[in-house]
Amino acid sequence: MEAFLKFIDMGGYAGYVWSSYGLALLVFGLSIILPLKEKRQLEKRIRRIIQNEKSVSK
Amino acid sequence: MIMRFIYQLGSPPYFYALSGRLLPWLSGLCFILFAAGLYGGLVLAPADYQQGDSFRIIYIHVPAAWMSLFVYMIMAFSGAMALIWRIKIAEIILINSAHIGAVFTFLALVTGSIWGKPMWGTWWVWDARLTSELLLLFLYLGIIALYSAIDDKRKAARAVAILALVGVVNIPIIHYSVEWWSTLHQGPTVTKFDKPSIDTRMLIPLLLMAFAYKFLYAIVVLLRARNDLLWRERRSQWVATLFSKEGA
Amino acid sequence: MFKSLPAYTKSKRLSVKNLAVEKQDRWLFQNINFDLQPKEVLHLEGENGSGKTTLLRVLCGLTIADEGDVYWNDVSIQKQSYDYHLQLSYVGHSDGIKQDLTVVENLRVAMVLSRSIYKVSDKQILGDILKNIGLENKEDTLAFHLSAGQRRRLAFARCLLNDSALWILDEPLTALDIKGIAFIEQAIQAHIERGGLAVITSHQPLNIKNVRCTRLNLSAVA
Amino acid sequence: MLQAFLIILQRDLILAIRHRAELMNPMLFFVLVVVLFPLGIGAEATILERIAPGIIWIAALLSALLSLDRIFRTDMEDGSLEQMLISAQPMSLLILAKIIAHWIITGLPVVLVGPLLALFLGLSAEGIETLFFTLLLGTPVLSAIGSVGVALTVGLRRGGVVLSLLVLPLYVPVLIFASQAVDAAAAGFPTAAPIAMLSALLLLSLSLTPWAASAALKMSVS
Repeated sequence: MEAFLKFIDMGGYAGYVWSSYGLALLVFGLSIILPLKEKRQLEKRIRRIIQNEKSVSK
Repeated sequence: MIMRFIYQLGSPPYFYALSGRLLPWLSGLCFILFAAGLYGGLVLAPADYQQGDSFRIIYIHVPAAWMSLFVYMIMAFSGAMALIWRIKIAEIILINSAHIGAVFTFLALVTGSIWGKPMWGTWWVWDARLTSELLLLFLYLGIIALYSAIDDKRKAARAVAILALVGVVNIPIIHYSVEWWSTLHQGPTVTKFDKPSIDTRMLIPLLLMAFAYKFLYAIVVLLRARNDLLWRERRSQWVATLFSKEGA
Repeated sequence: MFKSLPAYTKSKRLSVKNLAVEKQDRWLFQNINFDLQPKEVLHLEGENGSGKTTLLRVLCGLTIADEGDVYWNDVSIQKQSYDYHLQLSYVGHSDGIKQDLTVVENLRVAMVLSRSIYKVSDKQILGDILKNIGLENKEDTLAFHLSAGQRRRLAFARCLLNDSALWILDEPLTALDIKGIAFIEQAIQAHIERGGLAVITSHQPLNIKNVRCTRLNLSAVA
Repeated sequence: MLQAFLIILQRDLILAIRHRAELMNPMLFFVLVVVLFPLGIGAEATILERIAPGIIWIAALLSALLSLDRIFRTDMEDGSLEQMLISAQPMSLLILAKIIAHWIITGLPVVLVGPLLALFLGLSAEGIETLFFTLLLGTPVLSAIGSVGVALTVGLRRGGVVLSLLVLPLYVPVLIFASQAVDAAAAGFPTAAPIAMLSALLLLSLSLTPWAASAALKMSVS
């Protein structure tokens, strides 16, 4: 437990170190999640387009 | 042989299929590298004898700074390919690298500034590295702004390719001029990384993180490129068959 | 003036294979094929927005087609842009006339740009050309003070500066009076008789005699 | 080829002279920006002398940026640019002529007025002499790099902000080398190194930017 607290404390630099790592996690997470979300929406829209074209050609 | 591979890669359905198969592997490797790099950097590496534990920001900051340049080089290279051979995939890689490149640059800037606070006592010093990084961020933002300002996306891609090539000629000049300017004004600044010999226990996690960043970049670009490709080619046959195969 | 000129020495074929242009994610036109020989006119038709101007710009090499290519004597125009542009005169939608230059200054710029066969300093030739396009005594008038029809004729004068075998004309007859129309029709007629090629869009029918005129309707292709 | 270069140069200069009122604007802007600094910072002679090179160079950057649009904008609107692109002359040469014309119109006045303003800001004689040389070497670079930016944004409806975002970071080396040279001269240090760098930038930009701008224009016009 003590070792863990010492680890979290980062020799007194906790704020600096963890805010850097936190920021990295945030921007990397967003960089991955946003395209994935976009993909789901794109798939929906493309399905609709394909369906529309099918109904037109019929 | 290589040319044939590039041309094959240039075909959208092939690229889409290949990237789809690659992504899980890349993600796995990226995850392992990050886990190893973080464990090594945060736990195994000893504290720096001057900077204490604050030096651990290095594992976020330095790979991000490396990537900010690396991504720009890739953009310039694919820009050249897009202009010379008109390969669609090169265009797509070029454009979809811009955002993640800007993210790396931004991260390098902010963490540099956070690191600067305990080291220099202020959040911002007009240090040569930080200033160059700031200008690089503006180059990225310029590319993103230009791309979103042009409605016709194929035209926009060509514009961005030209701009990336102009930028890549300028980066060394900008870098050199800023370096020169800062030595003139501040004398030798506190250089953070020019230690005579960095402890291997510190170095190995840094290299691991650098590779992890590269994989992360590849993953993000592929994800974005696949979306872009799907939308651009939404009326094509292969997209239609792709969606009918899924049967949904 | 038209009668006395010799036949073109460098007339060649203009051919187009499988041309397609995409605009805003849909095909503006697809599968355009034609083969234009010397002494032929291609008359492009189609509704507004059917892509006539775009096709002309592709033929000039200003816009690059998404599929297919344009060939000048079986060589892609991308690969010989210098030789091709030497053989090309284009009068576009916007006429490329500088409002704040005089008539003669405009002509001189055009002559140098097209590597005219005439000398820029040759006053006699300039006078002849101006007389032909009905702008005699207007040498030193700013283009700004010309009427729309006069400016159109000045733009058309670019075709007469050089021995260009291929004329690409976008609505050459708009804003012209009867005399102006007759003049341009005569000029095209003489051009064709000398062995030239022309691609023209026009809403009005062109009155050109004894010329093989192919029609291509873009609305029908779309 | 030389003829083409000269006629475009001449053409752009004539056009500028026929718009005398506009001709003065970038220079007035330059003077105005320089005047704003003492008003904003205070008229303390030591501070002003210290920052004079920076002020004058930043004002020069901004006034160049303000006037960049005119390199290609009007030519784009009236179709002259199309005619240049399909002309039988190398486009990069024509662009070089336009860059130099732009410099004569907007850069040269700044080169001449800048040292005068430096005098009012209390810069020493050595500093003023060097300032003149840096302006002479540096302002053409601004026109050259700017031409690429304009070529990329000329087709856009609201290209102004994008243009400044593209161009200003690329101006940084000029700003640094030029103002440092003046600083060094004012402090009695040698200036050979930054002046040499500025000359290198001048040569590099004049030889490379016409190609880039030509490629960009082909994209913008298509």
